[in-house]
Amino acid sequence: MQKIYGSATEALDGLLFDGMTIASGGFGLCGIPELLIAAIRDAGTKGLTVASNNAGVDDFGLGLLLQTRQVRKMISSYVGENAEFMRQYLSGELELEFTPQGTLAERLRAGGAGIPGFYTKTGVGTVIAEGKPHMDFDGETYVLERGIVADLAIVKAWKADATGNAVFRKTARNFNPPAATCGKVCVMEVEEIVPVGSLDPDHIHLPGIYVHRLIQGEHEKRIEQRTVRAA
Amino acid sequence: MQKIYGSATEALDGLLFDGMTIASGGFGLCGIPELLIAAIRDAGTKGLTVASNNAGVDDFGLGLLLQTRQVRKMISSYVGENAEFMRQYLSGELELEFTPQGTLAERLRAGGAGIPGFYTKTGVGTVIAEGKPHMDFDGETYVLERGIVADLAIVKAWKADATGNAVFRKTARNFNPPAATCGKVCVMEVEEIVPVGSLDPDHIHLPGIYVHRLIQGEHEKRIEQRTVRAA
Amino acid sequence: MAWDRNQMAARAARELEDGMYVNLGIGIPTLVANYIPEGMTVTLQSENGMLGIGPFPTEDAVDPDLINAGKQTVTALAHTAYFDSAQSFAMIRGGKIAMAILGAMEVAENGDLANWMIPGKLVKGMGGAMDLVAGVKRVVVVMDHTNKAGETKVLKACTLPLTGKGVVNRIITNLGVLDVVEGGLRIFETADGVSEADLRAATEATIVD
Amino acid sequence: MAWDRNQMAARAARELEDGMYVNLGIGIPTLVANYIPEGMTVTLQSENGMLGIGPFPTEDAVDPDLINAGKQTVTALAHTAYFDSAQSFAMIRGGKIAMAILGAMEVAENGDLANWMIPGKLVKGMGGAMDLVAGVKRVVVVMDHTNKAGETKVLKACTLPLTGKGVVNRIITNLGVLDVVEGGLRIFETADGVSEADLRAATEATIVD
Repeated sequence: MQKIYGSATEALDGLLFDGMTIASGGFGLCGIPELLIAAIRDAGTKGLTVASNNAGVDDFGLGLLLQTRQVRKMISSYVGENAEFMRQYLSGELELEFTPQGTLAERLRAGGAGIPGFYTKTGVGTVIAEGKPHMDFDGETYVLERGIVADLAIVKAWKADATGNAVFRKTARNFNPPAATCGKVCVMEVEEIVPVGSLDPDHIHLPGIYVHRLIQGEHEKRIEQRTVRAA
Repeated sequence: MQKIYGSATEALDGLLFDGMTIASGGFGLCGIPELLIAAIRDAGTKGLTVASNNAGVDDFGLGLLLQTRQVRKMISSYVGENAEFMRQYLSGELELEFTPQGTLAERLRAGGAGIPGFYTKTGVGTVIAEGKPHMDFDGETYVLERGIVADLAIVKAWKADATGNAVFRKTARNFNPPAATCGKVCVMEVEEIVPVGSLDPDHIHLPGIYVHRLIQGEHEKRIEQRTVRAA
Repeated sequence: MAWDRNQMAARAARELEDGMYVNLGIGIPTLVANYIPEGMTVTLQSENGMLGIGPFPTEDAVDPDLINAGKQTVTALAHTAYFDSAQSFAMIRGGKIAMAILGAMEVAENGDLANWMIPGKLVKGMGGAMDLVAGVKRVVVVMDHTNKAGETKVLKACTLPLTGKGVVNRIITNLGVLDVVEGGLRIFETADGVSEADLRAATEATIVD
Repeated sequence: MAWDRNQMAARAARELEDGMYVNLGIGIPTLVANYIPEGMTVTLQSENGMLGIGPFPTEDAVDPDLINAGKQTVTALAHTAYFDSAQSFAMIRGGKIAMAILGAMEVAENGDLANWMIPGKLVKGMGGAMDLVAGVKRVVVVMDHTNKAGETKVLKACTLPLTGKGVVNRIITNLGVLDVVEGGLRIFETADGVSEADLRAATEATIVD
C-alpha cells in the first residue's frame, strides 16, 4: 500500500470529476493545500462545490478556482478578503452557503465521524437557521446542522510519514484535520515526508488512516496581513 | 489565578455535593484519576451519577465508590471486569444506563462542545435506541443521543503546566480529554507538573482552558491484564 | 468629548478579570489587548486555533503559520496551545470562553446583534461571530454609537440580518456603557464629557432606569 | 474434524488485504493477528485509542499506559498513533475502519448480531461492539457454530438483545464460512472434513443457494 505520489497531479489522478464536492483545509491563506488547488485548476474540473472557511484571495489559494469559474458553490463563513468571490456571489454567478465558522468545522468533523446531524445554538434566530429543523433541549432552542461528507478532501500538513501520520504546525492546523476526516478520499500535501518511526505516536495530530494519498512539495505560504512591531 | 492545589482533597474542596453527576476519564484501570476517586470515597459524597466507560475493579478505581455505595447510577459501556458492579446492577441496587462506548465518548465530547444532541447509527434497532427520537438522513435511520454535561469532571494526565495545558501518555489518553471538556468544573491529577513553556504548544492534548484545578501525585497505575511474551 | 478608539478599548479592558479566557474581535476590540492591566493574566483565544496570543512579531520573527483570526501575523506566549478549528469552536460553543468583545453594525435593546452583512451591498460573512455570541458566557459590544451618516446604531430593533438573538450583555460606545436588561437598556456609565441626556439623545433603544 | 480456534483465526486472516485498517474483537478474533501473511501490512486499531498494535511486551517492557481494548498490555509499532476515545470512535463510526472481526453469541440470517448480554444472567456490556458493527465497512463474525449445550448459534432470528441489526457480512465458524445474502445465508466454504450437509444440519438459519 503505497500512499506517496510524485506530484499533486499524480496524486489527484482518477479522483476528480465535474460536479464533485471538495472539502479543503486552511484558514485565510494559512495552511492551505496550495499545490493541490493549483493542480485542480490545471485539471479544469468544473461545477465544484467547495467546503472551505474562506476562498483564498483573488490570485492565490481557492481564489484561483473562482477566477477560472470552476466553482459552482462555496460552503464558507467568510468572503471578506476576496473581491472576486464577493462579486460572483452578489451577481448570482456563484452559489454561497454561508455557514458559521464553528458550524462549518463541526459539520466537517461530524461528516467524518459518522454523525449526519447535530444540534447547535449557533445561528438560532438568524437567517442561517431558517428552514432548518429546530429542537428544544432543557428549555433552550437549537437548530439541526448536517454533517458534510466530501467526495475529496484536500489538506496541507507540516510533516507526515509514509503511512500518512501527520503533524501540523502552529495555527496552520486549523480546518485541516476536520476536513481530512470528511473526505471519502483524502489527499494531503506536506512540506516534508519523514521516516516512519520518527514521529512520536503521542504527537500525531491526524492518524494515517485518514490519509489515502500523500505528496511532498515546496510551499509559498503567502502571508495575508503582515503585521509587525518594532524590534 | 492559581490552579495548582496541594492534594486531591484540597482540589475537590467545595465542589462535591450529594446527587451530583461526575464524568471520569480512564479505560479499565488505564489512565484513571485514582487519587481523585480515593478522595471522593473519603469525602463520602452520596447518590452519585458517574459517567465512565468502566467502573474499575472491585478494589481499585471507581469500584471503590461502588463498594461504599456512594454511586446511585453508572453511565457505562462495560461492566465485565467488576463483579460487585454486576451484582449491584442485577440486584437492582444500582441504576445502569448502558451506553455504547463510542456513543459515550461522543456524548462527553458533545456536552463539552455545546452540542445537546447528535444522531448516530450506533444502536439503531437495539434496546439502546428504544424510546429515543429517530430521524432519517439520506435513506438511513439514526438515533438521537444526548450530550452529557457533568457537575464535575475528574481526569488524569501525564504532565501539565501551571495553566493546565496537559499531555497524556499512550493509551492512557482514552476518555480523559472528552471527559475533561464536559465538566462544569474539571479537576485534573498528573504525574508531573512541568514549568510553563516546557510543553511544545503543538503537542498539547488538552488546553488549560478546560482545567480548573490541578494536582500532582504518585500513581499506582495498576495493570488489569498483564500479558507478556518470552523475551 | 466622548471616548476615542483607544479610550473605548481601555474602558473595555476594565471588563477583564484575572485568569479569564477571552476572545477579541477585529477592529477596536483588538486594541483591548493593549490595555490589559499589569499583573493580570488574561488569555486571549483566537478562533482559528490558538490560546495565548502574543504581540505582533518583529520583522525577523514573522511566521506564515502563526496568525490570528484577523489573519494578522502574531507571536506565541509561554503557555500557548494550538488546536484545530473543530476543537476551537467546541470550546467556544461549550461556554469555556468567559467573554467575547466584538464590534457591531447594530445592537438592539433586546440584545440582538447585527455585524455580518448589509444585504445587496456588503457581504463579508459571519466568520466565527455567530458561534461566539451563541456560546461565550458574556458578550460585550464595542462600537461607535452612531454610523458615518450620524444615525444611531443602538436601536429598538435591528434592521440588518442578525448575528445573534438576545445575545449582548453590555454595550461600550464612544458615548458610554449600557447594559441589556429587562425592558431595554440601562445606562451604566457615560463617557468623559458626555451627559446622560446626550447619551439618550443619541440612542433609539428604550432606556430603562 | 472441523476447525479449531487457531484454524478459525487463520481462516479469518484470509479476509485481510494489504493496507487495511482492521479492528479485532476479544477472544478468537485476537488470534487473527498471529496469521497476518508475511509482507502484508495490516494496521490493527484498538478502540481505546491506538492504531498499530504490536505484539505483547516482554516482561521488562510492560507499560501500564499501553493496553489494548481487552485491557491486555501490548506494544507499539513504528507507525503507531495514539488518540482519545472520541477520536477513536469518530473513525469507527465514520467508516474509516475497513473491517471488524468479532465474536458473537448469536447471528441471524438477516445479519442481526447478538454478543453483549444474556438478560438476567450475564451482563458484560456492549463496550465498543455496537459502534463497530454500525460503523465499520465490513463485519466478519468468528465463533463456534454451536454453544456449549450443542445448540446452533446461527439462527433464523436472534433471541438475545441485539448488538446490531442487519450488520453481519460474513460468518466464520468451526464448521465453515457463510455469507449473509438476500433471503438468508449462503455457504461459501466448509471446514476441513465438514460436508455441506453437516453445516446445514448444524444451522437453523435459512440456507440459500
